[in-house]
Amino acid sequence: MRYEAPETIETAVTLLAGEKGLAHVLAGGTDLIVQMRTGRIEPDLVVDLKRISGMREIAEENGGYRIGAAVSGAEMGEHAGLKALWPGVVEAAELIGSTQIQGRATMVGNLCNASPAADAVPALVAAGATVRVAGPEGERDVAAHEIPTGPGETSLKKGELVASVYLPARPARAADAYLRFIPRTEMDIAVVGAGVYLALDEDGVCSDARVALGAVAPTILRVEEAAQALIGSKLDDEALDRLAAAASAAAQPIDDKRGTRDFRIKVAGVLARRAAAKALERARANS
Amino acid sequence: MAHVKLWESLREATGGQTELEVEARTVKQLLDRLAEDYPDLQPAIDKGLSVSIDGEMHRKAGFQKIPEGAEVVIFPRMAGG
Amino acid sequence: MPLDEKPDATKRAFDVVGTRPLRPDGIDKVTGRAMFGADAFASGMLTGRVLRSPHAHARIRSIDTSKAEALAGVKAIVTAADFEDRDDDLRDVLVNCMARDKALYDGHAVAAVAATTPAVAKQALKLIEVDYEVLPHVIDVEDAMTDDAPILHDNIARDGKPSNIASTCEFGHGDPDKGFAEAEVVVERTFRTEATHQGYIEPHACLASVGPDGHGELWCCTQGNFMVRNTCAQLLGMDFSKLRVTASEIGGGFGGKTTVFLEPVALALSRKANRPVKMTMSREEVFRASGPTASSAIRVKVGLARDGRITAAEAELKYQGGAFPGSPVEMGAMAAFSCYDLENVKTFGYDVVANRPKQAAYRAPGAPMAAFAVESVIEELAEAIGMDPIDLRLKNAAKEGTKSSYGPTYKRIGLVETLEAAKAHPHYSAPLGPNQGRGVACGFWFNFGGETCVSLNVGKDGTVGLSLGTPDIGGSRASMCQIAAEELGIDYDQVYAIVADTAALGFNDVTEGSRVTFSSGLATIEAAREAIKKLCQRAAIMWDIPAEAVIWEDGHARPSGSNAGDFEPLSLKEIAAHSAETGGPIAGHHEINAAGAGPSFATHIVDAEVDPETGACWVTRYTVVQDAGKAIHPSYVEGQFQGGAVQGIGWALNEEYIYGDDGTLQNAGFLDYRIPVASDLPMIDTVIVEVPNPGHPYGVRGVGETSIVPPMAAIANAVSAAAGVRMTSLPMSPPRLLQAIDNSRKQAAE
Amino acid sequence: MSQIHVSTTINGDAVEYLCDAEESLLDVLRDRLRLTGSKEGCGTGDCGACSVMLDGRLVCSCLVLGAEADGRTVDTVEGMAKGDDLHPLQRKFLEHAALQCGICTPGFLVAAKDLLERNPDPSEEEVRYWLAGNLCRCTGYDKIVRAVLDTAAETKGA
Repeated sequence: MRYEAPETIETAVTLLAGEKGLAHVLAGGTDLIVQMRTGRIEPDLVVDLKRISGMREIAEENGGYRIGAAVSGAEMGEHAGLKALWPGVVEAAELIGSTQIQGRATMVGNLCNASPAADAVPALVAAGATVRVAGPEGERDVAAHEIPTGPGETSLKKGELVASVYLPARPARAADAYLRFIPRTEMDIAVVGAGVYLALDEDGVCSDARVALGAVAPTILRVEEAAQALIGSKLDDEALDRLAAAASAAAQPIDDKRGTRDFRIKVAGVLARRAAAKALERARANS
Repeated sequence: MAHVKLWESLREATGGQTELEVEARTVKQLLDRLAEDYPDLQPAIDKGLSVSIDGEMHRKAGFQKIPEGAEVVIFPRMAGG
Repeated sequence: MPLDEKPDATKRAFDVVGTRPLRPDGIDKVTGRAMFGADAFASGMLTGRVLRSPHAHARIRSIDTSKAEALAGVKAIVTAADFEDRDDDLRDVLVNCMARDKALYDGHAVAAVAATTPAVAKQALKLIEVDYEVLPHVIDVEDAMTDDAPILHDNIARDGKPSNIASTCEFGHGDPDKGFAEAEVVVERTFRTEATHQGYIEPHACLASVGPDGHGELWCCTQGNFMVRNTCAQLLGMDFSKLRVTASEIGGGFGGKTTVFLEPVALALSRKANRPVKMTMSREEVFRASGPTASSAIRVKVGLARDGRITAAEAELKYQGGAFPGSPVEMGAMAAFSCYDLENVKTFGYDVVANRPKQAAYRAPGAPMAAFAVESVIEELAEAIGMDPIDLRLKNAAKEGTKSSYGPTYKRIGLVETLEAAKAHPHYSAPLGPNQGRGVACGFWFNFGGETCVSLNVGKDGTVGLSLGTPDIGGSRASMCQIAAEELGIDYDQVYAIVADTAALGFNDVTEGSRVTFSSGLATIEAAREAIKKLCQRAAIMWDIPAEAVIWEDGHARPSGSNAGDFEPLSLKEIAAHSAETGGPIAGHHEINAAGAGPSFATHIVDAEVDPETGACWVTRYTVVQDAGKAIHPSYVEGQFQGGAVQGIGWALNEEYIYGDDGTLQNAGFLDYRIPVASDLPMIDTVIVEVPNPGHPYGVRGVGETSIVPPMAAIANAVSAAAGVRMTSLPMSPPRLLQAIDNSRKQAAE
Repeated sequence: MSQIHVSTTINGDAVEYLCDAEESLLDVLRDRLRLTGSKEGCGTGDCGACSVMLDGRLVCSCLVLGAEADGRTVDTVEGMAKGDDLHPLQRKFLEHAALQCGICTPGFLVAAKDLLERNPDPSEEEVRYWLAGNLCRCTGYDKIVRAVLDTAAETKGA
């Protein structure tokens, strides 16, 4: 295996595009190195992004934030502006692993690892995040949810890498939240995750909403019916019940070592509801 | 004379008896005598046993003295964590 | 005090025993200097790696190592063919270390390689070709007991037919049928527990070196270096005296390091390569191929008179202990009702084999599952007759003179004292919040003695070195230093203890069964007393008076009798300084097969909170009350209480071996084998009860194992109270708990 | 396959080494530099026994490539005591009997030191969550948490 730590995106792309064998991008490494050590993957080339300028930066852009691919969860948690704007995304990123993992793990890595249980992704999807993909053909911006296409599969083409995530400006009276269920308090992979974004009009009626669920399908689910259950409502119990029912109905989980199908279906509704309540509280505080 | 209690699994080997009076001054004498009287006990004895003499636990207790009138309880070899 | 007189532990005042000094190995352990199993290096060292079966059950038709042997850097490969087969009681150990004709579980070792680098070793494993014939497998204990179950061993038979039931056992006394006829309330339930792992943080590791002269050196993390020596020497056909085994610092064991896995393989590789070989298990290997504990199915039936007296109790226990006979069902069956004074009691156990790694001891092996079942039923009976659960236990508690359910009549024991202390504890009467419940449970462990040997060497500067043969797994060197200082009458910091290698000391049984503070403590006391005799003799020589005229008091030799007052007392240091002139070095030594270990009983109180919408469950308050007999170093006694309780919390709530349909382990890592993390837990409150063990001069009982016996039952009782539904299967993981809550609500609605 | 040359700073000392591309920083520390205070309990970032500081950030050294340390600073448990002077946490761990077997201790110490440097007065809950990535199987965490809280209290009082 070769290890390269280029200083420009162009070099990184050239290296990735030129590798005949298996090439992987190294950002935080908390998934990649585990997979290497357990023998699940045997890359011929690893390209470390952390020495490329901008990769470790959080920059304000048009009222939102652009987050470099190598920014760790801990760095996001320490960024007051980002935390105030998209607390749900930050809390999702901060849920990934321990303090030690937080020092390394990145949101882009979480996205590109394409685990159905990724914590950051439902939050990114709920927040309406886009990512900037760099590749041999140049750069393109795509919606975050278009990156993972199945467990461990992404839409990235050979030579492409995700250089940054963009979290847009947030309207007034809007907020996001992310909750996940794990058996312990820390250190587990989500058994179910729920990200909710909602916006209120001046009368406190929900004018916009996005709901995304993790670990209940091969990819992160965007549940339009759940969002519709909120829109037009004042997020009363009845609306939240409809949201929970829609979330549970949309879930298509499997039985595995982390949870049963029935459990995930039920808890998807419970978490969607609780996340919506949390987002609502924040949205009201943002008015 | 020792009052001997065998664990219940050995019942079949002794024809239903699990409480016996045995004349023995050491554990080895006791086990030898039991094996003599009940040859079917031999495999269990060979496997290794733990012995309690008046409530004191012994492992590998072959030549341990048995006081007169002692309560001797025999059970399988034990292991701990 | 005359040397031969054993002091009455209840009256003795201690100077050092019972205090909390810093441990002798402490500085090394907080600075990173301490040498654990994987921390040793040797000149020319090779890396050893094991090839493991990917199948739960498969016949090994052939193993072709030729391609691997041809790889540059590969120095030796061993398979079962490199170990002579045997027919004694070590055969299972041998076959577990290296599969012979069949792979019996996912992860079973089938070959091993020693190579110049880890990368070469890894590559070599891929080049070894094993031709497997995959066989049907069985994982669950009750499935394995059925008539049409796949059979693991042709030589295990029951009623003339091949069987996976390796043996049965029965304990008890009285007539349960008669007792149940007298009962006014009877509860009968079946409980299930999943296999769990000790979860020590240090993976197995060793460094073996066998020279062309046949002499071997082995460094390894083990609970018993003498056991490792005897076992490996026999498996490799070496003389005991030609294999020196040094116990490294050990990073946790809990029973899991009381046998061998890598050690014989490393020695065989080293012998073949004629170079040192270091082997370490990955965490995945630890889960797949070391020794987790049994899974179980246990039916318990207890009958009660209205006044709370237990009239009869019986239990049927089925334990699978992995691919070889030897599950801890016998100890489970013996321990099940050990807390109670019963007229009619019977337990029946089945030792079952299944396609899983061969179980190893795990802290009070066999007892926690049995206590989970029995103490759950006791709690339910208390509810049924409206009696306080501690009062019910007090009414039936075993005490001195009780004929135990496993046979012996108890000497002085402290169960009642722990129950009374629990009842009086503020925790027991504290208010509970919404969705919270409280549970209590009792537990017991036999505690062992066993073969033990200690040397105590007095240095010329007056400091004392203590050589112990029982690897220190939780601070025992500190306790032994305290005991030696206590006996000698010197300061704690004048004593330093080490764990000696097998060439330096006589045989010692493994550190297990909560035996070390008791047995090594006994031997240390006696070794110190022997040294004191010699110190007195040397003082007599220095004073030129008869040795009988010297007594030892407060760390000094003093003239007594007619010579009293004639000479200034001599300190240990002063006598030691002149040892060369009075007859040479001064040492004390003692070897025993210790008996007289006293059982330790405990009562635990737990509060749990349940989220009824998700099945999430937290322990919110925990109190351990346990009889230590005498706490030598109270901090490490508390540590044992707390550690056992938290392992029990893991076992109760989230830890389990999860197998796929193909019989392979699905969660061989700390990510999905979910041991408790710091944020899962409250502080673990402890109460040390001291009811002296009459079999020890200080009253010491073992404490390490009892602490894991009550937790699962206590937690199940708390969770059941909080959730409003009786939980009978472990772990009570959120999916299981949520399903139980939903089912009970559905039933209530119907 | 040629090895990678790395120049780095470990516990304040300039260090150079050669490593393979696949090798973790933990492998390098232990097997090449013989700094065996950092332990491998899992190799997958789940136990924290290999915790070190990398450019002032707490990480699992098993999930860092040795090659990544080039030009960076690494701090391990071996660098915590200053000569004979134990770090207050090391002292408190001993006083509170916060270790039994001691295999997890280096990782806990490195992690707890980072916590107290960022948050000198943490609550019990903050200590527990910060240390959730450090597994201990012996102590039930009670005495570890107390040792950390007591270190904070003592430092504050000093």
